Amino acid sequence: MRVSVQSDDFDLAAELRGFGRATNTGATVTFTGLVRDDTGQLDHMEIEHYPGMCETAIAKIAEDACARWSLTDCLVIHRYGALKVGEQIMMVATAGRHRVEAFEAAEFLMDYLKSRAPFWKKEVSKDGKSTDWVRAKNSDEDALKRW
Amino acid sequence: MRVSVQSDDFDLAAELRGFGRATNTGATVTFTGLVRDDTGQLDHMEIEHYPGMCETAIAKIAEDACARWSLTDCLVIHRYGALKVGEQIMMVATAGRHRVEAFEAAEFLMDYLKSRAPFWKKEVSKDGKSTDWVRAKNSDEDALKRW
Amino acid sequence: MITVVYFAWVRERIGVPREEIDTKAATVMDLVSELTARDPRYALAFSDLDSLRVALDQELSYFDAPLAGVGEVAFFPPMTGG
Amino acid sequence: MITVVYFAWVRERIGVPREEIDTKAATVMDLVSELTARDPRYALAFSDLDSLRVALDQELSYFDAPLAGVGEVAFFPPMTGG
Repeated sequence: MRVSVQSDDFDLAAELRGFGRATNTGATVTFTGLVRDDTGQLDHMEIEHYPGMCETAIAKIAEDACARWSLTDCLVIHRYGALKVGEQIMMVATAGRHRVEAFEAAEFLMDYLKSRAPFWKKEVSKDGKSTDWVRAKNSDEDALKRW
Repeated sequence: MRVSVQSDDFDLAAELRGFGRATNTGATVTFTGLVRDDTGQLDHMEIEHYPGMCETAIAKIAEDACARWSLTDCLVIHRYGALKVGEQIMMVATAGRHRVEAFEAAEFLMDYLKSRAPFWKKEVSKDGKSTDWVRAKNSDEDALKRW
Repeated sequence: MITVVYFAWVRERIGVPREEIDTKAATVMDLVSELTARDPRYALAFSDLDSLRVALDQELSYFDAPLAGVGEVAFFPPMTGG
Repeated sequence: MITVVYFAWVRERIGVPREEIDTKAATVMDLVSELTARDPRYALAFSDLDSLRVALDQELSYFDAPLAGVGEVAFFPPMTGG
């Protein structure tokens, strides 16, 4: 298991080298979140984080996932700082015996990171005039109920 | 969208370079299936395929996924031939606006590839004496009902 | 003449991956009956149709489907891709 | 003395990311009331507690939780990670 909270970009390829390569791994799943621009107006996203609590909260979520799905490997990387449109925000990777375990664990990680990892996103428009904090959705909190 | 049926191994990293990199992509999901050995007795797996029908069937499944979840990108690679323990069997990658779309599309692809793509797996033990065709599970067919 | 192809244990039981069959069978089921009567290898391969699948010209089909216009029939066990 | 930290729009409204507060507040709610009475900036930040979360020593907690033994209190909006 590995958890990293960092401002630097990551290379999915490099991060996955050797990931989950145990003989009892049958499936690996990765998720990558990117800065999306729906309107053509977005310049970048500022991701604020709570140093210390981020690492602790993510490690706890990842440990829960490892135990619950008997994962053979688990990785979470989350960035902070100013991220341009198209940049990678974060990734998770899970390795397990079967596909269902790897998929479920990755979705569990994402649902919990969304609502329980102390990050906040602010969208900054190209003209610099509009700055909006991304609001948490009720559906994000509801998503936790399935686990 | 890209579909490949091949005997050669693939490099997840290389395959993902530039994958889904549109400004309206917010999430990418990958799945990789590996030859797993639960008992310590497995030497390799032989994957037989139906040339021609494989490509057509996978392309149809991928097109369905692209349309249904408005994917911004979609990739399926499936290997055939003799694959040792730990080797990569296949991968799918999906890119969409939100995480739910990317996850659902990847699971849909996996469920359909499992039961509708003409591949058959035979397990060959280390002593060469035991050769078993992997049986389809009822649960695999049932998995299609959720879509 | 119709091309018939076999995969996995169906292929192993019949002993060849592909053959040309001179037949007037109207449906897949007729073809199965004709082959079963021909040799015990086919009888063994076709003994449990519930565990078999059929494709006509590389598309999944059914045992009661007509063979008119079909160039290639494939018999195989349930697929195990992924 | 207790360290109080703010994030996102809570930080923006209060104007500082962190401060040391000399307080005898027994619970988080007491601390909120004390700050709210002190300056309109706090009143604005704490006007809708339903849209706020609190962490004590970097663990999510509740507004009625006691502050005894706590070194760091954090106020922030619902998190938007991932």
